[in-house]
Amino acid sequence: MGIASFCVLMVSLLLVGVSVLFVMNVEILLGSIENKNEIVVFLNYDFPENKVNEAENTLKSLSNVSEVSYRPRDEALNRLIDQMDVNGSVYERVKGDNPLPNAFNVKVKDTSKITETVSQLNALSFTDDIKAPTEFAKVLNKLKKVVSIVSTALLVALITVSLIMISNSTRASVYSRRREINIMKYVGATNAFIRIPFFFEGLFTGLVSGVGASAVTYYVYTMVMDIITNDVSLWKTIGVNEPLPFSEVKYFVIALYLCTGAIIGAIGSVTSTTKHLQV
Amino acid sequence: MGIASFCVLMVSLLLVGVSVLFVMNVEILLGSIENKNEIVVFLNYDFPENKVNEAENTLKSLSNVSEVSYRPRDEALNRLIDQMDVNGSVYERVKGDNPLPNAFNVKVKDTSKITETVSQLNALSFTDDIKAPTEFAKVLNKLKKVVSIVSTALLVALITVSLIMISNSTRASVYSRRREINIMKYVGATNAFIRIPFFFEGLFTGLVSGVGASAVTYYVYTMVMDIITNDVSLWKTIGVNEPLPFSEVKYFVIALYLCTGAIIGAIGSVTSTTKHLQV
Amino acid sequence: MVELKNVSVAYNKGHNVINNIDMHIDDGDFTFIVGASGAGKSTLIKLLLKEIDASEGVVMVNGYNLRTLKKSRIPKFRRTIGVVFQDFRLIPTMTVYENIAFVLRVINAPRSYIKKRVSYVIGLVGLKNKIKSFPTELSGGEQQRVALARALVNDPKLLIADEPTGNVDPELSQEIVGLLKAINQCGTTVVMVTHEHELVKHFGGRLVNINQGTVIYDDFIDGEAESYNNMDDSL
Amino acid sequence: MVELKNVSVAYNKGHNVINNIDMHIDDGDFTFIVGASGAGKSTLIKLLLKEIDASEGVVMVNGYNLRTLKKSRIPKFRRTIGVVFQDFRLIPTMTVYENIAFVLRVINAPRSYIKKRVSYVIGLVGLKNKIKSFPTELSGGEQQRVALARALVNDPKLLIADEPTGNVDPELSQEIVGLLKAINQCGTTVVMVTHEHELVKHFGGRLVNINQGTVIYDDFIDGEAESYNNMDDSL
Ligand SMILES: Nc1ncnc2c1ncn2[C@@H]1O[C@H](COP(=O)(O)OP(=O)(O)OP(=O)(O)O)[C@@H](O)[C@H]1O
Ligand SMILES: Nc1ncnc2c1ncn2[C@@H]1O[C@H](COP(=O)(O)OP(=O)(O)OP(=O)(O)O)[C@@H](O)[C@H]1O
Ligand SMILES: [Mg+2]
Ligand SMILES: [Mg+2]
Repeated sequence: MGIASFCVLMVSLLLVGVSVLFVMNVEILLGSIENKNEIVVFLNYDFPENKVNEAENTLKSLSNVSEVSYRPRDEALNRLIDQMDVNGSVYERVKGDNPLPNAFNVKVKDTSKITETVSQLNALSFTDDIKAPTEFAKVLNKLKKVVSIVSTALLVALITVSLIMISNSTRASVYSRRREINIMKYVGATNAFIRIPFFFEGLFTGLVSGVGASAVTYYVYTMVMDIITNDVSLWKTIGVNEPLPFSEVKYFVIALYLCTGAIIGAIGSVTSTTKHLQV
Repeated sequence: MGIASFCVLMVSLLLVGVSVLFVMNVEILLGSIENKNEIVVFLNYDFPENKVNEAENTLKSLSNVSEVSYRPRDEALNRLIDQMDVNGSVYERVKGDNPLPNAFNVKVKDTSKITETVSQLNALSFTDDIKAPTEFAKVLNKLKKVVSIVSTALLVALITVSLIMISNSTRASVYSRRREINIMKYVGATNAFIRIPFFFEGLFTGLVSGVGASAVTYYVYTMVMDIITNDVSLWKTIGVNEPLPFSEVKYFVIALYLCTGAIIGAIGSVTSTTKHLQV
Repeated sequence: MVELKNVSVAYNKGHNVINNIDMHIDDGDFTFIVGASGAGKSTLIKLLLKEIDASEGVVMVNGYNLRTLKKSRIPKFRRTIGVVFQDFRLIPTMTVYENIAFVLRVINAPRSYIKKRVSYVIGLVGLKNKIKSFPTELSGGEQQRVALARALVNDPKLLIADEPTGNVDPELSQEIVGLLKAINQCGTTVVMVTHEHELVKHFGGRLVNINQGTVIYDDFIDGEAESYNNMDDSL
Repeated sequence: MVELKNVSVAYNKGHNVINNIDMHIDDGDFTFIVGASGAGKSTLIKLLLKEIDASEGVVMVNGYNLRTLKKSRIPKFRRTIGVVFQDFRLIPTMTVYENIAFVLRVINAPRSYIKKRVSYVIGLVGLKNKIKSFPTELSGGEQQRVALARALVNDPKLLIADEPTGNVDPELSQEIVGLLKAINQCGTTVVMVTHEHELVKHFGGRLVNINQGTVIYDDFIDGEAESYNNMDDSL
């Protein structure tokens, strides 16, 4: 199949692999963003402390609720001040007269159903007010949809393009051997007999491309991850999980490359002989 | 050069073009995030209203300050309540006793120098307290650096890979014509004479690939943009500028594709004849 | 056995290169085919190998009806024939040895047999010292002899040679036809296209003269014994 | 004019295919080269065309010293020579017309002249009706004649033909050599490699016999007038 097919195959594998890794990381990112997606249920000012457990169970029994945690008013104020990110005299004054009520932080299972959950929560007797990230949830869902559409489209497009390029590049290499193939047919070789070397050649090229792609992916991915994660505080600040390290995906990536490479290589080179076997 | 070279060239162009467009959009995104990067300078409670203009001019005279706007305490409170995103009774109570001082919103030219600017601001007589997104600025600068490194690396890698693939695929097609080239040499053709058709073929393949890549980019880009921007509120909510519409980049993209395609095509196919001209 | 019945071939519609030919070659015959350049001799051979199909008529070779022969059976059919092509058709990426051995490999002959047999036929055509050369490293006559060796190697029932002496000197030509005659004596049917009338005169055999796609002479002539006058009639 | 001085050629080190040959061909000569298969005739021709370089010795062709000839001057040099290659070397992607016209295109001949001239030489070799065919659509003899027409078309000073009659019948062979003789009469130097001793006998000229890379006979013989005995000595 030659160096051309090898290059094309490797680049194709890399494109597919890199897209898959990219999408995997984006999903992790979205997942960790989704995880921050909390509803705050403010309790009536007169709700007695000793009924908190009861209320918590009520909340947990709702179908779309995954986690519930109690947040006393003092803690809430501290958090607010923290968020405001200054320690000046301005907020000292607020602190003295805490206007915040006790609250529950509620996480939902499915952000796309957040509006239903909010109305359920509103209907509860102890709810005074609710702060729900409905707008944020909408955006997130939109984003997830976009990512899934774009990544599917990307993968389909890349695989299609790879197949076309490989079948073309193999066809070119087989074309230059068509005289040879014809001669073989004239001396009585069967199609299968002629194809065997092409099959193994394709398989081999595919495997070698897979190894090459694995190596390139390893170096590039590790390098990019190094740049991105060398300051862990960055991820803490953005507040999302760190991206996947290569060690966690290596078997998956290598298997993906080798299998895809071998299959595409073998099929590509065998099918491209077909046209020239008609003598 | 044949269909194989055409495909390879087009895919290469697409990879380069898509990366360029992607980076351009990421930079717009980062730009609009950067633009939200405001320092809030809280004024002393006893700072007289009639000296506001004077203070504003002092702020504007600082080297790294690009924009200054005055924000009276009532407006600040409204904004805070807005951000908290509930209209319940909880904040009504806060409103009654506004704890916030008057303030200036200050935008900086270069976020990487934000700490210097903050200490300058702190030194001013009218400053009571400062809320500066120093952590955010660090993250943003980190991100910008990552984007520029990754995108440069990506472009260099893609262009290298393209050149290798094209020279390989052309070499394969020229190789299958080496007998023909040899014969031409034996009947007295000069290298230049033999190369002319390859040159034009390469040029033509390059231009056609460029047109193909432009068309594909147009459809794909428009489609992706449609999906992403069909709900404008999404961008408002995230609070960043909308991505570039295709109409704004079309001349750039088409010119990029045609020039790159033509140059790579012509050079690729001419240089790949060299080896076979040695008879 | 070769049997042509009312066979015509047209590469381009309307112009028959082979024109309604009837021909019968018995097993064990030795047949010379002569004719002007472009008469249709090579076309006839392409027909016998099912490289092309007849536009009309029936072609039977070694018991196979080539019109009804299934694609999947073509390789098996071709293995019953050995051909020296006019343009040699050697595989440029294989050495002399491999070019010849290939014919035995396709029938899964045992390795040791291949080695012995290939060495033997290479010896027959006098190329023992070129066994590892590639076709491009051979002279015209040497390539032609490799093609001959390849045609002989699997002991075919029918041996077809399209100008097997076109690139060799007269002595070697005589040797080659002598070789074909000997093979013929052992039972192989031989069809040989040639322009060298001297060879036909010398060896004798059945002579078919083709002109513009039709047979204009077809008879047995004796080697050297035949008078010049008779011969000149036939050529 | 061709001048070889102590020329040797070795494809593989240690084995000379051309062995210390001295040869001088004057402008206007007609030279037959004969010799066994693998003797080195085609190698000699490759040498004259600078397709290969001599391992030793000096090769002068049409006033060019091939050892010192600059790469960039090779095309100009080759245009002074017309060659009929033993394996034809037609360009498979070009029609007969284009194959021949190409030689004139490389020298930027005017379009109208090309048309006239190509038609003329195609007529000379009797292929007027194959002008639009591709090489693969031609018989062996037809391809050979296209190669001949291509060698003639730009009226070279030196015409080299490697077995130009190997694939054509005796009458056509005579015609072709007749044509070469006529061209030679008009001043072109002709070197022709052949295995057909009949042709040499018939036409006469200078005869060089090569054996294992050395010249073993080199003399002028008269056409038909020369006695058979003399001839047999030379071959
Ligand atoms: N593929 C083809 N397409 C069109 N015409 C063809 C094709 N092959 C051969 N011909 C024509 O058919 C005629 C017969 O060709 P063929 O090769 O059978 O001649 P031949 O008798 O073998 O001649 P030669 O002695 O020169 O080899 C020729 O005129 C040739 O041009
Ligand atoms: N490229 C090459 N590499 C190695 N050996 C070669 C090469 N070309 C030719 N030879 C050998 O050199 C010798 C002379 O070859 P050449 O082609 O000159 O013979 P020739 O006289 O033209 O024979 P013929 O009449 O068969 O064409 C042959 O034995 C051949 O095998
Ligand atoms: Mg023929
Ligand atoms: Mg030769």
